[in-house]
Formats: sequence, structure tokens, C-alpha cells
Amino acid sequence: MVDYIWIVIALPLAGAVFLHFFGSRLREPLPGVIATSTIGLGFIYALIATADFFAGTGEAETVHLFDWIAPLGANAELLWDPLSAIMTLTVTGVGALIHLYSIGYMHGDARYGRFFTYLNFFAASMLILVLADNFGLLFVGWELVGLSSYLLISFWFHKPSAAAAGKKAFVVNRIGDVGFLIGLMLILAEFSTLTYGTVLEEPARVITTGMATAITLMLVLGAAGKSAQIPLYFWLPDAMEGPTPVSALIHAATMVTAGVYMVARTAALFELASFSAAAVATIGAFTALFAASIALKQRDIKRVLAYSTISQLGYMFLAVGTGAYVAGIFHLFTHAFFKALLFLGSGSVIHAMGGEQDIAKMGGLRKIMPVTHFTMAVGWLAIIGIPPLAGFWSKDEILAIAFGEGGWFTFLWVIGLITALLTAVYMTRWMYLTFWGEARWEDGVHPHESPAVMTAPLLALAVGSAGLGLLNTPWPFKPALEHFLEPSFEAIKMAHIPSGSTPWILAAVSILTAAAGAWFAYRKYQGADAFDIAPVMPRRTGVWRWVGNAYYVDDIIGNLIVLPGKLVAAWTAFVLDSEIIDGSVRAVGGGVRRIGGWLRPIQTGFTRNYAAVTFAGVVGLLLWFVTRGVG
Amino acid sequence: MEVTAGWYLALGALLFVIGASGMLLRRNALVMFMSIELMLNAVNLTFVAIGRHVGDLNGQVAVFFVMVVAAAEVVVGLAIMIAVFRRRASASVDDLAMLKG
Amino acid sequence: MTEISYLAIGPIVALTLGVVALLLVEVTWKPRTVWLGVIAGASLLGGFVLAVVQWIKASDEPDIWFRGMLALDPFAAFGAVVLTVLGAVAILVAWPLILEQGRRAAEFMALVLLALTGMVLMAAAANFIMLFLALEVASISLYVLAGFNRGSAASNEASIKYFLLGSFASAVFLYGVALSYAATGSLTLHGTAKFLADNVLLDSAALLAGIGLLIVGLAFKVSAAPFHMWAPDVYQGAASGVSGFMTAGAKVAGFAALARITVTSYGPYLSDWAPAVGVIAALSVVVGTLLAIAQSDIKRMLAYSSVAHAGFILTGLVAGVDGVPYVWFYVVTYAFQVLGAFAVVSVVSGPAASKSSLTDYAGLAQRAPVLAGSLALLMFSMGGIPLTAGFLAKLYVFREAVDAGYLWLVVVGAVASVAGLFFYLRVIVLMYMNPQSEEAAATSPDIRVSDPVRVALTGVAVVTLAFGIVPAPLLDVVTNALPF
Amino acid sequence: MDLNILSLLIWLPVAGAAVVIGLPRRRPELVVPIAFALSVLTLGLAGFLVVDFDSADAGFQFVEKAAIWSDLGIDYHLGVDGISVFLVALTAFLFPIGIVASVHIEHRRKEFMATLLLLEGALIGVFLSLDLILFFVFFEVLLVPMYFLIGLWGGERRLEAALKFFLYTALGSAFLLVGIIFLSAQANDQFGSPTFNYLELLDLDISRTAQYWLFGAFGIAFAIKVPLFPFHTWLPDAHTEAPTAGSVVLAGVLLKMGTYGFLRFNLNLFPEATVQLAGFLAALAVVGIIYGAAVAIVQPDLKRLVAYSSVSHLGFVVLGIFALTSQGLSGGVIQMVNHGLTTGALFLLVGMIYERRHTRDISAYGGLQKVMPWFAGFFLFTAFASAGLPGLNGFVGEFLILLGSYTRHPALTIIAAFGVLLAAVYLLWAYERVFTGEPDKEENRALTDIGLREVSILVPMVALIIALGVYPKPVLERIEPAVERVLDRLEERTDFESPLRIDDIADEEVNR
Repeated sequence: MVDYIWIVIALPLAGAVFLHFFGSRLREPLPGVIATSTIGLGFIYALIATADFFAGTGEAETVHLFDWIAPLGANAELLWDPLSAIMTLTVTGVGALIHLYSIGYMHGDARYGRFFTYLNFFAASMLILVLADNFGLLFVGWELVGLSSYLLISFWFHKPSAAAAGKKAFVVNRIGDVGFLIGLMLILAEFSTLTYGTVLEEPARVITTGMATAITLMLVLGAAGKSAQIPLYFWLPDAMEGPTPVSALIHAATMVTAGVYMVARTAALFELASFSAAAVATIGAFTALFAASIALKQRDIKRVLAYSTISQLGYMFLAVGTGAYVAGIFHLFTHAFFKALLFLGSGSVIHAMGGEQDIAKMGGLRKIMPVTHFTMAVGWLAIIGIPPLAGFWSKDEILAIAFGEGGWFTFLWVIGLITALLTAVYMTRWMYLTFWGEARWEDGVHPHESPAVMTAPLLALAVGSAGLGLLNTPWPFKPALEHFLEPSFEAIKMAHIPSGSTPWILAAVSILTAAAGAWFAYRKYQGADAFDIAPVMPRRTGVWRWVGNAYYVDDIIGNLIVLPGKLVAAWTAFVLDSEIIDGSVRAVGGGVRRIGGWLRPIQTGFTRNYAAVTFAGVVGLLLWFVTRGVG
Repeated sequence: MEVTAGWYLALGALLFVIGASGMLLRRNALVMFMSIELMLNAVNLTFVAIGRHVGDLNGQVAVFFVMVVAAAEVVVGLAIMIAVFRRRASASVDDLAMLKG
Repeated sequence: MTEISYLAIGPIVALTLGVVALLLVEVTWKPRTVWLGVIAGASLLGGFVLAVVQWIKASDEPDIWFRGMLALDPFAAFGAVVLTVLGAVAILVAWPLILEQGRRAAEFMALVLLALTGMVLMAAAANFIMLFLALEVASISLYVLAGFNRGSAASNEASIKYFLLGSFASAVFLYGVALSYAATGSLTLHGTAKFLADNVLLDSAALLAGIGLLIVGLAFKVSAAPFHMWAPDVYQGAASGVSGFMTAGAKVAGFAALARITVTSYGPYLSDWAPAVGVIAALSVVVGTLLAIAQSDIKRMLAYSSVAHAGFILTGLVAGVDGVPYVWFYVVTYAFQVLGAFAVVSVVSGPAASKSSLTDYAGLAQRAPVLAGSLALLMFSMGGIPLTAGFLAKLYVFREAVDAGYLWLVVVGAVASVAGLFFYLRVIVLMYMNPQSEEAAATSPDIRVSDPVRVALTGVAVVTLAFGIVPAPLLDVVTNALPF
Repeated sequence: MDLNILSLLIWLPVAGAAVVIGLPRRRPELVVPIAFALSVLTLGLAGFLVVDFDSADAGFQFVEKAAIWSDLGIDYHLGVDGISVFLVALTAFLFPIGIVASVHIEHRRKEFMATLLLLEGALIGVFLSLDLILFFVFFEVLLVPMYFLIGLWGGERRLEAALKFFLYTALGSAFLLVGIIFLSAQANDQFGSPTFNYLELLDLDISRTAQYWLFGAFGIAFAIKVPLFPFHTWLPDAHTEAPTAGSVVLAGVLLKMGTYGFLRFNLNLFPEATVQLAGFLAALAVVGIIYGAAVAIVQPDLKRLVAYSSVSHLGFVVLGIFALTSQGLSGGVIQMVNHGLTTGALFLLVGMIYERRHTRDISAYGGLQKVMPWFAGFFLFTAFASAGLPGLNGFVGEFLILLGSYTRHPALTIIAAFGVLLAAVYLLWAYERVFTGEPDKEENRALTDIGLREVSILVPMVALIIALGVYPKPVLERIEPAVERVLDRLEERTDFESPLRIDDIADEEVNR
């Protein structure tokens, strides 16, 4: 089974290739069906292959496919261990549901087939990423998901904003990739190979703490790019220009978690570099808070979720940075479900509202879209952390471990808790403005419940969001996930939930916090009237103005980095290059001609001048010879 | 004071330089040509002096060849000058500067 | 050893007979011009055959005849071979011009043959006075040829400038002979060499001054800077039909003489004269190139380029006797190229014209593809592009100069040759890439290439390409064509 | 080997040029098929060469040797090793494509095709020559067809561009020639006979000072050809003004003569100077990487943009070469091939759009993806290949180069890594401006998508781009022995020790 694990990648890849050539000729649901079934089959295959791990008898295996860049130790080799297995299951599982959903969502799009080509291609790329057995192949997947992300964000390329958002996503990701690349350079320089087996097995025998810190910080930069963390988070909100299933699959459930996965995968290095680990945790915590605060005042139904995703990814960073790898992966896993659910739900809403995305112009959809509303409510409770839904377990585990670590991490725990409060506020606001209260629709909008092909995945995801938290609870089962993942983190000293009563107290505190936030937001927006959207508008004063405009980060980047960069480039091109460098070249050429021109007047045409020059030559030559002869 | 070969050589050199100076300073083509003749004769003087000094007849014989050549040059030179200055009032070479640059 | 060798003077006699025959036949029978051409051709053929016989018979020993006057060595024989062929090509090239001369055709060809006689003698002379005579025979004939187009003011001006400055240079050369004679007491080349080999001069000032003046005299003939001032004016003023011959012949004969005297007589003083030759070479290359770039008339451009080429050839001479074969290689191939280039000029601008503006060549590739193709090939060769004789020639002289320790000179030469490409390419750009404007195409006359010129051009092109790819035949010959 | 395959590779196209020129004027329809057939035949030979090439042999194979200009020790001496074999293959691959891309040329078609074939022969000759003068001859003589290609069939400012190209590169070659002559003079001193034989010259003992000078003389020629910053300004002009096939060949193969020259001659002949100057060259390369990319970002002209991207990409190649590590060198070699494919394809694409709209101005376009989806797809694909997307060929080279260079030039390589970022910026920004949005200009709305002929020349390139990206092993394993040999030589001749040697790594693995 494991020997042929490449089939999991090959299935969606084959789907992508097939659909690339024939997708446009097939009638409508067919491309979607093909794409969904390739990834669905992949899920089933992965599930079977994981069976040994479930049973606790499996061992990590590597599968050598073929030599790729052998001199770097970067070959087409796959690693099948619990960590990659759970990632594969998440990607294929959630992916399959989102594929299914897209069959309905993309209905009627002119490039229906192409959309599934890209979606399948994304799935294949993401699977390469998670199944890679060396940093080279990891980087391949890393970049290919970036490519798919680019293609899917700017899927509606005729919208300039979509095209620009796609480019922004790719370029910002590339900034992180440069860091990643530098990290890889360091790894190769130290270990002479990129294979996990060599690098991650007791790295301390090869490298110092300093080097480990350098390597990991560079990797963190890459991870921050992909997982939209400070300072490279700002591409993700714009990425919402893509079709909603894309936002759900790539920009919530899977691709953006690649950074978390990478940190977890390289845990051995982070273990050596406590500074980097703390940096990851700190970045995560601050990003969580920062993004949550922005989400408070967003009006776009998907942008709220985008910032929410950034915020939740921050939690995952906090987790892996704290050393709570299982908790991080756990949150990644649950988040994939409830965030995909929320996105797909908002897609359902957008679909219903005829493309409207402004939550200020929604409201009252509860009755019209009961299924959507119900599933959204599940997602809402999951994300704000109400037990026993999934989000509570995973988030709380992270917070509890951070608290337990003490010191600086206690401070991060405080931030995490504040973020939880804000999460409750903005998600409740989101729910309220979308589904509850009075309808504030614009004229001509006739919402309706979405077709079954869309609501079925919603229900499936809702089930997951509600129940999957139990996978890693202390009761009624043993912490199954931790047990499951153990082989992947065998050599790693992991942080654990503090023992005794502390976890219970902490859980109570966070439940109370969430409830308080939800209650506050509910009260605040209860008064929001039909057609009066004033209360839901971001207030244009003081700090809210900053928050409402996402702290003007895009403007700051535009004016402080992009614009000066363009100016420098323009100066280089049109002054330095064409005037100074090429100018010198032309000056040399022109100079030679000019000297020729200057010399011409010497040739006066007067015979006597010619004789004089000749005579001067004679004298010069005589001087040379006579001085040599005498001397 | 005895007139040694050195004096003849010096005189030859002086005459040669005078001829060359004439070439550089005079603008009449005929005079310039006469300057060249002077240079050739300066060389002749040198030849004779050296031939005499080293006791070699060749130096003296050379003079005859040079004189013949000079005569041939005169013939051709005058013909060219006549061709050139036939339609001109002056024989100044400075008027001939059409080709330059 | 007997003093008389008919073989030693064979080519000269053949050429001289041609001169006499031409003049006599012209005044007695007044035949059609083509018969005069046949006579000239026969004379050249005779000279050529005898020169080949000389080559075959010439031994590796010094073989001097007529009481030290003439050498019968491979060097002289090769010079005669090259010059007779060159003369034949020159007459082919000038044939349209000759036809225009009517009654003066015989006179014209006689002057060409006479000039050749002098040139052949220059390569063979073993005595300084003989060399001087040869130089004067060649020069005086060329003075007349330069002014042959009596109706043209430019031709007149060229003639008188050439005459005055040439005579001046001859006088300087002669004074050099006198000084050398003063120092060594010998007027023969071998006598000089023997004296210098047997005696150590306490004060070599007179000798070196003599060498310097000799070099000046010959540098003038080959138009090396700074003794080149006459060349552009003369080559431009003279009819295009003869400019090529003047350039080519003067270069071959001048370098033959220069190589012979420097190597045969003054070989031991290599370290004294070679640096001076190097400076002249560098100056020629630089000045010729820079001024050629600034020209808008192709004849002047070719004249300045010939100054640059004189510099390149001199670059080979700094290596002394080792460089002589490559000086030969360069000068021979260059002579044919420049002859061919002027042939094209004479077709495009008319054989008697003095001016040949570069703009006349715009779109030549369409009007006359053969001419344009030949000229392009010649330009590439002169520019030193590989697979042409010009490249190998440069390679050889550069290599010799580097071996002799003149790296700086080679660097100057290499860079200048790139700058030189600028003006060679400009001709090609005009011919191929600047289509002629409509009205210019309407007004410009059709270009007809007469058969003799076509034959000559083909020959030149073949030589340029053949020796650029397979230089071995020529190299085998020139490596044996050393002066003794 | 009875068949002189290397000679055939050189002379078949040259003979083909003669055949094409000799075709009767009244049968113009024969020109393209015959030229194409000949170039395909050459490609077949090259393919045979690659297959028949023994990847275990680090030395030169298929060697042919005959004295031609024997008086100076100049031989007709050909051979191929793992470094040159793929450059030959690349050359043979690009020419049929260039020919098909040029079928629309009416003006002097015969001459055009003959010029292309001549160029092909000369280019292959450059990569196969084992005699320095022979190398120089091919190196220099191919300026002529290229010059005509630009000057006769180029764009508006073609004359200026052609002249600049010719003179600039000829200036470099002048130094090269002096260097070669000087080298042979040294050989004459040491061996007693003149030689230009590369293999013999390897045994030469050259003083350190002389090595510096020679490195400089060779280096200037190659730096101009590459082109290395700051000698690059001829390139945008030449590329922009050349006809499509010219640009493809220029970018695809001609520039590689520079990098190939560095690798073949500078590294092997002047080891001490190489070790000392590697940092300097690498610095220039890195400046070129960033600089070329920065300038490309703001180019308003699509072809110039691609041209400057070449400056940037070739910087990577040079960086890899002067990393003096096995990975860097392998990456450099494979990146030469990659750049030939991707940039060649980009120039083809720009040519296709230029044929339709007769402008290369980016601002004249917009929204083309809607009217020309196939074209847009090919363009985007190639752009990503050029930007070094993993899975495509460009990545393999860049990855090897960056990772291989770090150990020797850490700071420089880190800076160079930002070139990867900038590549994404200029390519995607250009794509955004040309292809996305609505086609709001009237002229653009009527454009037709690319046809069968155009697709059929792009498909082989795309196939190779993917193949080399996914499975570069056949290439890498042939390059590696040759590259190892270069490093062996460097280590043997100097006290330099290359980090990251494959053998060392293997030993380490065994020891563990």
C-alpha cells in the first residue's frame, strides 16, 4: 500500500492533466465529478494506507520514486509517517468535500473545466508538499501550491483586482520563499544533503545552536509567507478575490497551514533553537491578536473570515512554537474543518445573494437559508471555542500548554486569551449581521437556499467541526491524535498540558471569555435596524479608523516599499542603465569617432604641412636612434 | 686648419637641412623642388667625401647615379608642374589643398 | 663566380621589353587597345614565368650578381612572382580606364610595367644605390600615373603632392644610405652585414641614424604614420583604376625592401630598430584607424585603412627575420584585397573618378550583388574576420610580435582592429541594409561590371577566401622566401 | 567511430546553407522545407550524440583531430564532453524551431534561412572546438551571420543594434585573441613547439601574474558575451531589434558561448587566477542578477523586458560557475540549457504577438487572455519556467546554483536569492498588464489566437521544459563527471578545496 502512496498524488495530477486537455469539451458537471472522484479516491487510498498507524503498528516509510536532483539529495522520495498521513487525510478529505461543493458553486462559469483543472492541480501540489521526504521536494510542493494559489485567486482574470491579488499573493509568498531558500542553503552547507533522514535525525551532532537558530529563522520566514503571519500576512485578505471554494480549500484549510506543517516537520531543528521556537510562538500570538482586531471591523463576508484565518493560523504558530506540535497539528486539523465550513457557508450566502459580499447589506438570512444557517452556527460555535465543538479542544490545548510553559509564554497566553475574546466578538458580529436581525438586502436581491450538492458538504463539514475535537480529548478516549502522531515526534521533547487542576481552570476561563465576547457582540448588534446600516459601519474615528482600514498596512507597504522600489528600478533602468552605463559605452564609441574627427584637420591638404609632419617624424626617429647610438 | 672629411660631412648635413627647410618653408613648387635637388646634392657631397675618406670608389660612383635620377626627377617633376600650373597664375602649392581631411 | 646572370634580371628584362614594345607598337602600328593589352599581358606573363624559374633555381645560398647589385634568391623571386601577378590583376582592374585613355593607353600600360620593373628591382636589389634607383623608377612612374588623368584637378593635385613629398622622402632615404655608408664603408647589403658582423662599432650613432633614415624612406613608400600624409590625398586624387595598383604595388615592394635591408644588413641591430618600427606600427594602426573612421569618401577611407594595415604589417617586422614570412603573407594577401576594393570603387564611381562618396554604395547589394558581395568579403577580410586571409594574416603577425616580446603592440593592434571594423562594417551596412531611396535608384546609372574587372574580382575573392581557409600553400612558399 | 559525427554536426548546416542559397529563385516554396529538413537532420545527429554519449567518461569523446594550419600548431580538433554535449543539443534543438518561427519572412527568405544555417554550424563549432584558434574562429565568424540577421531582418533601430552587437563583442574577442596568442607563445617557450591545442595547453605552467592577465583577457571576451554586468548594454538592443529567430538563437545559444568559455577555458587554464578571482566574478554576476531584474521590472517594452531577464538569468549561471562547487557548476551548465529553452520560448511568444500587433509596447496590450487563451497559457507557463518554478526546468538550475554557491559565497548567494523574487515580480507584473483585465483596446479584441504552426513549435519546448524540470537526471549524470574533472583539476593545481564534493559526501555517508 505505502509503496504506491504516490498514487495519492498521481490521481489528482492525472485529473488535472486530463481536464487541462479535455475539460473544456466535457459537459458541465463532468469535469467536477472527475476532479472530485480523483481526490476522493485519493482520500480512500490514504485512509487505507493509514490503517497501520491507526492500529499503532505502522512505521514511517520512505518511498523512492526516481532521482531528481541527486547532487542535493533532493530526489523524488516520499515519506509516509503519521504526520504526513494526517496532512494527507486533511487535504484529501476536506479537499474532496470542497471539490464536491464547487460542482454546484461554479455552475455556469465559462471556464468550469479549467477551474477543476486548477483545483486538482492544487491538490496534487499540496500532497507533494506534505508527502515529500526532503526539503527539495517540500520546496517543490511549496512553490506549486503558490502557483495554484496564483491561478485560482486570479481565476476571474478579467477582474483587475483579482489579477492583482493573485500576483500579490505569489510575490509576497516568494519573499518568504527567499527566506526558505536561504534556509535550504544553510542546511545543504551544513548537512550536505536535503534529505529529512539526515537533517532531522539528531541535528545537534552536526550543527550548533547558533546555526540551528539561523536555519530555523529562515524557515520561519518562509512559513510566515505561506501561512500569512506577520510580517507577510497581508496577501491573504486580498486572496479572497478568488472563488469561494478556493478560499475555503487553499486559503483556509490546507495551503496556508503548510507553514505550520513545516515547523512541525522540522521540530528537530526548532528543538535545538529555542530562540526560533519562541519567535514562532510570539509571531503566532501577535498575528492572532492583530488579525483578530482587524476582523472586528471588516464588512466583506469573506474578509472577516480571511482575517480570522490569519488569526487562527497564529494560534497554530503559537502552538508549534511552544513545542506543542500535536496541539498545533490538532488545531490545524479542526480548523481545516470549521474554517472550510465557514467559507463554504459564506460562499453559499454569496451565491444566494447574487454575488453580494457586504455583510452590512445582509441580515435575516436565517429563515431563508436554514441549512446554511445551521451549519454556520456550528462553525461559529466551533471557532469561538464552545465545548464540545472541535475548536474548543484544539484551541484550549494550545492555550493551556502555553500557560504551562510559563515565563514569556504566559504573556503569550494572555494574548491568546484576548484573541479568543475578540474572536468571539467578531464571529458573533459576523453571524449576527449575516443571518440574524433584519434583512438589509439591496433591491433585486432574492436569496435562496443553495442546492444539495453545496449543502451536503456543509453538513459533512459541520459534523466534522462538531465532533472531531474528541480525537484528542483526555476523555472519553485516550488522546488519540497524540498517540497517533507519536512516531513522527519520537525524538522530540514536546510540551504537554500541565497536570492537575490547572487545565480545568484554564478551560473555564476561556469558555467564559468566549461567552462574554459573544454576548457583548450580540447585544451590540441587536439594535441594528433594517436598512439602517450605520451601526455596522466601521466608525471613522480614532483607533477604529485604523482598525477599519486594517491599520493602513497596504498603504504603508505601497508607499514605503512598492513605490520606492519602482522608483529605484526606474532610476536604474532609465538613468543608470541607459544614461550612465550604456552612455559610457556610446561615449567610447562616439569618442573614437570624435577623435577621428579631431584628427582630420591635421590633414590640412597643404603639401608643406605634410612635409613638416614627415620631417617631424624624421627628427623624432633620428633622436631615438642617435640617443641609442651615443648612449 | 685642415679640411678633413668631417667638414665635408658637416657641410653636407647643413646643406641637407637647408634643403629640407626650404621644402618646409617655401610655397612655390619650383623652389620646393629645387630644395629637394639641394638635398640630393648634399647627399652627393656626403657620398664623395665618404668615398674619398674610406678610399672606396663606390661612393664616388654613386653620385653619378644620383645625378641621373635627379635629372629624371626634374623631367617628370617639371612635366607634372606644367600640367598642374598651366591654367594657374601662381605656382604656389598652397593653392592646391582641395584634397584634405 | 661570374658576374652576369641573365636569370637574375629575367623578369626585369621581360617587363622592360614590354615597356619598349608598347611604346614602339603604339607609335608604329597604332593597333586596337586590346592588342596593346595582349602585349602588356605577354610581358607580364614572361616576367611571371621567369620569376617562377628564378624561384625554382634559387638556392639557399646567397647568390649575388652584377658585382653585388642584384640578389637571385627566393625572396626576390617571390617578390617578382607576386608583383607580376599583381600587375596583371591591376591591368584587368584598370581596363575600363585604359579603354577610356584612347591613344594614351599604351603609355598608361607602359607606366604600369615600368613601375613594376622598379618594384621587382626593389625586392631584388642587393646594393643601396641599386635600391635607390629601383625606388625611383617605381616612384617616378607612380607620380605620373597619379596625375595621368590630366583633365582632373584632383588628379593633378595628387600628382604634384606625391611628387614633391615622394622626392623629399627619396632624398631622406638617400641620406640614410650615405650615413650607413659612412659607418660601414660599404654600399652593398651584404658588405654592410659582413662589416657589422666583423666589427664592433664604438659609436653607432651614424649607423643608427642611417638606419632610421632608411626606414623613414621606405615607411613613406608604404605609407606608415607619421609618413603617411600624402597617401589619402594621392589615393583619392588618382583615378580609382590606378589607386589600387599604387597602394598594392608600393606596399609589396616597399615592405620587401624594408624587410631585406633591416633583416639582411641590420639584423644584429634588431634591438635598436625594432622598437622604432614598433612605435611606427602602433602609430600607423591608431592614426589610420581613427582617421578612417571619420571619412565619408571610400577612397580616403581605404587610404587610411592602408595606413593602418601598414602598421599591422610592421607589427610582424619587429620580430626580425622570424617575422618576414608573415610580413609576406600579410602584404601579399592585403595587396590583392586592396586592389579588389579599389576595383569595386572604380566600377561604382567610374574608373577615372576621384571622389567616391560612401552614400553611393547605399543599396549596392540590390543593384550589383556580385560587387557588393566581393566588397563585403574584402571588408571582412580587412577587418580581420576569421576564414578570410585577413584574419590569418593578423594572427600570424600578432603571434610573431608576441613571441618577440611586443605584447603592448599587439594589444594596440587588436583593439584598433576592432575599431577598424566600424568603418568596414559601415560599408556593408550601406550596401546591404540601407536600401537606396526611390529617386536615388532612378537617377543612379546601371552598374555594369566589365569582364576583366569581373575576372579580377573573382580572383581576388578566391585568393582572400582560399588563403583564409587553407593558408598552407602560401605559407609554405613565404616561409622559404627569406632574404639572404 | 567511423562516422565523424562532430564534423557532420558542424558542416551539415553549413553545407545546408550553401544548398539553400543555391536553390533556384523561382522555387521559393522549397526554401523553408529544405532548411527545416536539414536542421532537423542536424537535430537528429545531436540526439544521437546525446544518446551515444558515455556518461561514465569524464573526458572528451568522439574526438577528431587533423592538422590544418600546422605551421602554428593549429589543429582541426573536435571533441565533446558532458559540458558541451547539451549545448550542442540545445543549439540543434533551437534552430528548427527558429526556422519554423520565421516562415512568414518574405524579404530575402533564401538568404535568411542560409544565414540561420550558417549560424548553426558556427555555434556548434564553438562548443566542439578543442583548439583555441579553431574556437576563436567559430566564436568570431558567427558574428557575421548574426550581424546580418539583425541588420537585415531586424526592427526599426536594427542598424545601430547590429553595429553595437558586432563591435562590442568583437572588442572582447580582440582581447581573447591576444590572450590566446600569448598562451601559445608560453607553450612555445615551454614545449618548444607552438600549439593551440586545449588539451596540451592544460599542462602549461603559467605564472600567477600571467594567469591574472590571461584570465582578464579571456574574461573580458566572455563577460561581454554573457553578458556580465556592466558589459550588458549591447544585449537589450540586439535582442530587441533582432528578428524572432535571431532573438531565440541569441538568447538561447549565443550568450552561452560566454559562460561556456568561462567554464571551459578560464577555470581550466588559469586555476590560480580562478580561485582568486571567483569572488569578484560572482559579485559581478550577483549584481547582474539583481540589476537585470530591477531594470526588467520597469521596461515598457516586452522584448526588452525579456532581454534584461536574460542578464539576470545568466548572472545565475556565472554565479554557479564561480561557486567552484560541484553543485554550482552542474547547476550552471544545466541552467545554460534551461535558459536557452525558456528565454527562447519567451522570445518566440513575444514574436508571435508582435507579428499580430506590430508593437512590443506593454501598454498597448491588456486583457489578451480573453481573446488569446492558448497564447496566454503558453506565455504564463513559460514565464513561470523562467521565474524558476519547481517542476519546471529553470528551478533545477537555480536551485543547484543557489544551494551550491552558498558555501563559497554566502553573502552573495543570499543576495542572489532575491533575484528569484524579482523574477516573479517582473514576469507576473508584465503578465498582469498584458493578459489580464478586459481587452479594452479595439485592436486587441480582433486578435486571433495562435495557430497550429505556432503551437507545434511551442509544444516541443514546453515538453522539454517539463521533462528537464521533472527528470533532469539524464542530463545531470552526463554533466557531473565533466564538472568533477574541472574541480579535480582546480584542487590539484591550487591549494583550493571545493566544498560539497559529491565523492566526499558519499564517503561521509559510508563512514556514518
